[in-house]
Amino acid sequence: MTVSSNDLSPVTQSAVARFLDSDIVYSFKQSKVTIVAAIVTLLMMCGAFFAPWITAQNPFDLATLDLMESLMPPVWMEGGEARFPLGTDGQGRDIFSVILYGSRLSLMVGFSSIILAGAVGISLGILAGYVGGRTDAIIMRIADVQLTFPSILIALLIDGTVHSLFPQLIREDSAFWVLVLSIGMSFWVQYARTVRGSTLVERNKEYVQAARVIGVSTFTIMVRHILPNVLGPVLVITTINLALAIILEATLSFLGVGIPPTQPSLGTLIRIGNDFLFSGEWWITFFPGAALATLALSVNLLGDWLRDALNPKLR
Amino acid sequence: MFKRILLAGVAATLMASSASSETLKFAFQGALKSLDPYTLNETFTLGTLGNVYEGLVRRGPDLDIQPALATSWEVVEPTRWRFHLRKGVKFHNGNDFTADDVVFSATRVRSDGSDLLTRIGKDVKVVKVDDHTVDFVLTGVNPILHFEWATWAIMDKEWTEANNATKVSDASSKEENHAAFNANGTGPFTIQSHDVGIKTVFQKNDAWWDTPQHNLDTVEFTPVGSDATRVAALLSGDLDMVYPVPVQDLKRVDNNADTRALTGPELRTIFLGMDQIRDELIYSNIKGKNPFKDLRVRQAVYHAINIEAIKEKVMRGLSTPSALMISPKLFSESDGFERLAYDVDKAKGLMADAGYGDGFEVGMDCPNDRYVNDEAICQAVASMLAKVGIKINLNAQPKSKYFAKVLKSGGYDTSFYLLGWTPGSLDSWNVLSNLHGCRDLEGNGAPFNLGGSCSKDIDALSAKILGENDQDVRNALIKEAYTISTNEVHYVPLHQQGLAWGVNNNIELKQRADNVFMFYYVNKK
Amino acid sequence: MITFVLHRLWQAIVVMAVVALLAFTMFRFVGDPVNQMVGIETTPEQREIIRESLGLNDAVIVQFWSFIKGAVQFEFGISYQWKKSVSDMIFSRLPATMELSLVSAVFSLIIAIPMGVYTGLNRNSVLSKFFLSISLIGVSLPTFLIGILLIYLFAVQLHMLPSFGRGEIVDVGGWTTGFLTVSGWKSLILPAFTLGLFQMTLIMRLVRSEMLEVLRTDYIKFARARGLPSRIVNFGHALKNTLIPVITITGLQLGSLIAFAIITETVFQWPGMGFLFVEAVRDVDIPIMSAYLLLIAFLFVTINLVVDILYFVVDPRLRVSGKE
Amino acid sequence: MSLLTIRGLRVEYPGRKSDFTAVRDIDLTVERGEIVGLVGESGAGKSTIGSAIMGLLDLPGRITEGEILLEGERIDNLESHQMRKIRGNKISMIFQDPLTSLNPLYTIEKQLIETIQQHKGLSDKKARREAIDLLESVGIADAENRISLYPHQFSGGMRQRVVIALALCSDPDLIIADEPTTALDVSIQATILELIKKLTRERNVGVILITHDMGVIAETTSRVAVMYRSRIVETGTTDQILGAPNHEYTKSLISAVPRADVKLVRFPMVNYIESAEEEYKTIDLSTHWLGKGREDLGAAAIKDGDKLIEIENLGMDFITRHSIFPGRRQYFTAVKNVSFDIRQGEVFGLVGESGSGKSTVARIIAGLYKPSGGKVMFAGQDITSLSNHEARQAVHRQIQMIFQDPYSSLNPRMRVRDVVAEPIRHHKLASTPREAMQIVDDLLEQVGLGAEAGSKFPHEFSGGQRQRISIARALATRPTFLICDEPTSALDVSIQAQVLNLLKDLQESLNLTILFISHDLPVIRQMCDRVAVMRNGELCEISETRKLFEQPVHEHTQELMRLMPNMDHLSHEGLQIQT
Repeated sequence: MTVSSNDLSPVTQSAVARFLDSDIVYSFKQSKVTIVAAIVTLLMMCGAFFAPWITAQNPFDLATLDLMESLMPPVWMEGGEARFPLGTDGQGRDIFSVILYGSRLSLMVGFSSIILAGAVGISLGILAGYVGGRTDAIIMRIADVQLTFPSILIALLIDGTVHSLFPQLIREDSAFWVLVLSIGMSFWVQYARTVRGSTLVERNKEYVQAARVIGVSTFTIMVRHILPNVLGPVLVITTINLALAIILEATLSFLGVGIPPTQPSLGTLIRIGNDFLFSGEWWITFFPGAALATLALSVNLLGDWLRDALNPKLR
Repeated sequence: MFKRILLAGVAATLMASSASSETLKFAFQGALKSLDPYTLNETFTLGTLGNVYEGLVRRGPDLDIQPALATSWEVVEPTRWRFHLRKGVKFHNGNDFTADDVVFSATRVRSDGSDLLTRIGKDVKVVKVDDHTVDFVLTGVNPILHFEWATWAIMDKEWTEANNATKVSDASSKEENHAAFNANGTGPFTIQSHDVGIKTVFQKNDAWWDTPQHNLDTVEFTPVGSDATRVAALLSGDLDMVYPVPVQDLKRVDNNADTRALTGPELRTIFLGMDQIRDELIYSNIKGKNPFKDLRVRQAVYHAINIEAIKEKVMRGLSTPSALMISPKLFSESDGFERLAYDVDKAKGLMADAGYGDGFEVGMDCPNDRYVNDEAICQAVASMLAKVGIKINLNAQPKSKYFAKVLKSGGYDTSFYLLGWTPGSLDSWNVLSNLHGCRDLEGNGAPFNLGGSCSKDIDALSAKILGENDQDVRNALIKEAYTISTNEVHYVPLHQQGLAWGVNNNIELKQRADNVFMFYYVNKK
Repeated sequence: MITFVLHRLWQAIVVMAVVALLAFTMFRFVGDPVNQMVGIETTPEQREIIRESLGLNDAVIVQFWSFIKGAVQFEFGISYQWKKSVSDMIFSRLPATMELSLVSAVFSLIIAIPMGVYTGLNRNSVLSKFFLSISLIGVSLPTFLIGILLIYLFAVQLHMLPSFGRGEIVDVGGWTTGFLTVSGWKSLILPAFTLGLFQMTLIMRLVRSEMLEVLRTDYIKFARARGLPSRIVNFGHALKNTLIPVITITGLQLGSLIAFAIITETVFQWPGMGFLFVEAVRDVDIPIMSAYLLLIAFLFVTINLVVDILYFVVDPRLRVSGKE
Repeated sequence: MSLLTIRGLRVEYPGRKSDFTAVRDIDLTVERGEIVGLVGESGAGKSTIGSAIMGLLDLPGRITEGEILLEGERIDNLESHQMRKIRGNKISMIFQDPLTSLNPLYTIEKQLIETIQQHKGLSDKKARREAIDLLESVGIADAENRISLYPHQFSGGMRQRVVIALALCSDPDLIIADEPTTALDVSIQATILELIKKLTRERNVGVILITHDMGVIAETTSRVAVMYRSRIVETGTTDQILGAPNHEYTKSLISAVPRADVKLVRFPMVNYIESAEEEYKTIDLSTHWLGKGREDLGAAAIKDGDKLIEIENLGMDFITRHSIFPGRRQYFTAVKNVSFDIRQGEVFGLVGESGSGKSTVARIIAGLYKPSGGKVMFAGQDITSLSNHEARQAVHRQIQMIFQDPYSSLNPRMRVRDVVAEPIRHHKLASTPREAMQIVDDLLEQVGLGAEAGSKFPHEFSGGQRQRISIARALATRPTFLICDEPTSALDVSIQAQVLNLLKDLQESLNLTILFISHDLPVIRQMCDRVAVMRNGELCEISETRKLFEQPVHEHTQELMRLMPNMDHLSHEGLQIQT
């Protein structure tokens, strides 16, 4: 038996007050780790978003770079300068600025690709789950095929394909969309499977039947009734996938199909910095690596908490 | 197929058991793609196979031409060269080396599918005089006939024919070729096992004709593509020798107690090229005209490059800024040439004079896994050009994609690019004819003049140089050609990159300027 | 059950066919292989001749037909790059990848399941929170970075483990194995750990959440109410019930394990199929790429099939049709 | 000495704002050989007592006051390993849902032997023998063979027997049965209860039977404790509690129990129980939209007593195995050749056990399923084969449905106002959004929730209130015909009484025709004018309600009547009986 006090004390509250009083907010406040993770995530996102206003240098503008200022150590080390608090890389880019700009790109790739994956996955998932039958079978077989192409393969292939089909494309312009497409295409299956599962549950609930009795069309039922009710798990996947997408972007950059080094993302930065790992210029790879790990870790922690908080069975 | 696996397996077992103390383990960034010496014209492949196969001549540690399978040669007539072959030489399988093998190899190297067609002219006749004498009858005078012959290996006629490998294992072949996976040369090492793409084991050839200068029994070669892994393997002692070492890691390799870095100037010249033939650049915001056709713009580009900064920061001192398109080691009169000075203001002025005071945008093609820090150089160039108003849209790609793009047949698909060039013959004529010769819009003409710069005078000089036997006259002609090219800024030469080898301290070896690693100079303590 | 397996088999064949088609179509576009096969001095005319003789200029349908014909006989032609039979090459690389994936899968399962059970049972203990936080690192650091850091620490600094390769390998009836030599095992440690870390995190968390769910079920309560000791309840009743989703995910992950091996193999220069594939992509070696992809698809559908059969072993509800 | 003595027990669940007290001041004794009923509505704290005795309170619940004694020994403060010796050994528990109480991955044999060996340390062979004996003693035939089956291979009733056998493994002194028959059909319920009674007698064990069902109490127990809001309000013998309750709560609870023997005019107001039963504003239906618009719906031509619904030879097959070859498909026949009529203005009951096909019939009429055979005529029009979108929409508007589960029948992400407004918007029944809102407010008033309920989400309401929302939604299209599919079976008895009252009132004031589906015969008796009985997809009998209850014809109907718990001696205090 589950004990809930709701039935006994129905108190009317404003929406905000109700939200602040909700179990989610409560469990959030209870977990110090989650609060720290949220603050860190927020700070990094703000930093990325407001990068042009925060940083002294626009590292993507080649005219501002001076090769003679390259390879400077962080400010606290001998030879460091206050202009470059975390030192400079091999091209004279301020590491601090370039991390912010890089996070911006990484986050944009991350968000865009999960939006793509979510849009495709959720639509197909609801369709498969609600319509069922042959539609379901076809969609799930497509998902199977998709799963046999793991994300890395997809990215390598899409990258190759795009560049051969459109050789005129300059890498700087296309790389972003190649990444979004590759990562997005490799994540949709998870959405589709989860949403399909939830849809199968929701489909049999009586509120859906009630809507059908009213005469509401299938499309409207899927959008108005089922969609809002399957979004809970989607939110959790989205958080985890955001972290995964950021890491995948980095990995792809490592394999050389990522964002080009003139406008580096965090992953590209790490790949470049990798060349300096043995040479003593540790800050070139360390700080971007730390930034990536911190970002991914914070987002993962948030996702973790959200998973537990949204799972009514675990309360 | 199963049988083949089994055989490979047995070989692997043998290999595992025979690892002895005098084993050299080394790694290169690329793989040994084929054991057929005519399949791929690429420095590493040819160089490494040079330990197994030999040519009529060979290059010494200082790249001097030495007798090898030919003990001596003479020009009996201006167009007839005679080579006296070494007697008593045996191939690894025990067959004797004779003039038949030379004639056979000369035919095979010029057959369809060979990647080394240029080693001997198509119309050159190869005539067996006796068992140990061969004549080469040319159609014209060629004082540098044998310059590239160190990389033209002599194969055993009998063995090749017996194994059905007369046809070169070439790019288009559709079945396995025995010669691609097995070798039968005359060199100081035999192939013990060849696990494609993974490991190749060489074994000392006790029957070698020359006195070994090495003390090795076996040599294990592993391709290690990742720079970090390669350096790590050297530092951890897993490998005795690796190359190339990324320039930024040289200090680390030197500071490590057990290893040292070997550096020296390489022969390859790295340079920037510009599309000077199209009326409108493919990748630019300037429409209707081609800024690179204007000498002032090309000069501005040259003046904008701070080559010393690139040397210091990107190349970590391991480069020789170059005023010419050829290494000073290969052209004795290079001293007379100087780079255009690094002068941003002058460059801006030239841009303004040319009518590009507000600058322009241009796309730049760059490989990112071909030359030492190629991508970083391109980035540095891009940021330097940005300061004189040329905005570069950098398109850095792996070499497969890069070369596919810029070498696209029927006109080259680039507006501005970075490339490196080593003349295979180690001679200027190669540079002039490949890079400087005129071509038309479709790409007919000098095959590697991607930018299409053209000077009839250079073409004329180039023809004269080929036929000139007098070294001083020849040098003067070459100098004249280079002067034209420099004045017209057909290219912006950057530097000769450095050799960077990492070696364990228990290894003694000699480093050749053409980046070829010869095992027979190696002594292991 | 046989009908079920046949049904799945049929689906597997369909999946394979689609993958073949996709692989083929995509590879037509990944780039021009010819430039990778010749030296720089090869003229454009010569390149065109090679292209022609490789059939790259044939009509797409002709190419696809010859591809399918070969694929059915497990014959993928010879590698553009290595001029060696692709099936031979793949087979010679297969043991390396298989051993690596197997060891890392076993490693991750051995560590992850007990940790998952522990964190599921002791939801609020300090150690659980520690495990959970630590495990997040597995999904918060890119594999390649972990690999490089491990090499730096254990090979370069400590000289404890080899930095790359498989060490000494022994041939056992055509299968090259590193399991029989000390250096083989030493070489396996770092790559297997790198590759397994992500899976470990995933499985541990999965076991944990499944445990939490199962522990709330009536039959667990009833088992406790019958006075069964916690050991039997937790490790018998509860764990066995968590295994079904764990099998599913592990099965699916095994596919991506082999694919993720691409990164690990690249970093550790591990002579496996993934490494071969990365090189093939770089060199536009179409026959190798196609064969690899088909093999991955084949492994994937096989694993899926095995997973489906495992369901039957674990879950009696599927084994015998219920009678209500 | 009593077998079990509970004194002053208080169980609290620490919450984030304040501690929640699940039960307080509980005093209870159980003797050997008796069945003590613990009755009350959901949330009253019945199960908490059971869990507290077993020492299996859900975390973070704990006993804060009082003590539990088993044969005079305190057991509430034992260490967990000591408690484990008592659990299963001296006290056993039977759970509500036999489908989830058994580990699906182990055979019955394994689960039995494991438990027997745990408590008795017998050899495998002996334990197996004992397990078989136990199964036989709980009435499982051919136990020798069936012991090796898995739980899913047993039916619900059989599984509950297995659960009981598992609970008996260790010869317990006390069995706590938590709603042991709630999930079961009437016929199975009767045999399970009989089994529990028999075992109590034969083995001389004490049983605490936790239930919300007065029928179960009446049939089984000798003493009863009535719980209300975490307290025991009254304890007494079963006869006394049912026949002459003392406490006000008990009285109202008893009065809300539907009777099979008499028909009430209305259920008496059971104000004691829930505050929701406020006197709602009644709307003059002759002038209001709800009543007024009904004439133009085309049903005007049908007068009271005319056939509104005619069902002819209805059949429904479900595919249980898909195949592209029609010959290889397998079917399950849910409804077979069913025909009946429903007359305008009547409440027509459809009764049967689970799986009898009654819900399928309802869903076919509502248009949720397409029948495999036969037709459904509504006002003379065949509605199963309507191709015209307009016509289908018109039918959808006239036939509405109320579902069984109040927790899943409302979209949790929609505000109540939108839930109720959806049909109005969909059928464009209001000319302006403002008018639609006005109608919604009126409907919510009409079902007794008040207009302000519209701004809340479904989860803020109790089960009974949610059923009212469902009713409001169903009425929003101004239907002529309402299908109620077990509308109260998930509700507590007092809430059920309120909802049934509401339905009756609405039916009368709106002159609705209702198809009322239930497995609960007393509810049918209270609600319906005529009743059809179904079994295995077929119709057994159609009859006037009173006649059906007094002179059932079909043997299945007779069987159902016989199995109905005998509640003749329930107090009639405060009832208005229809004559």
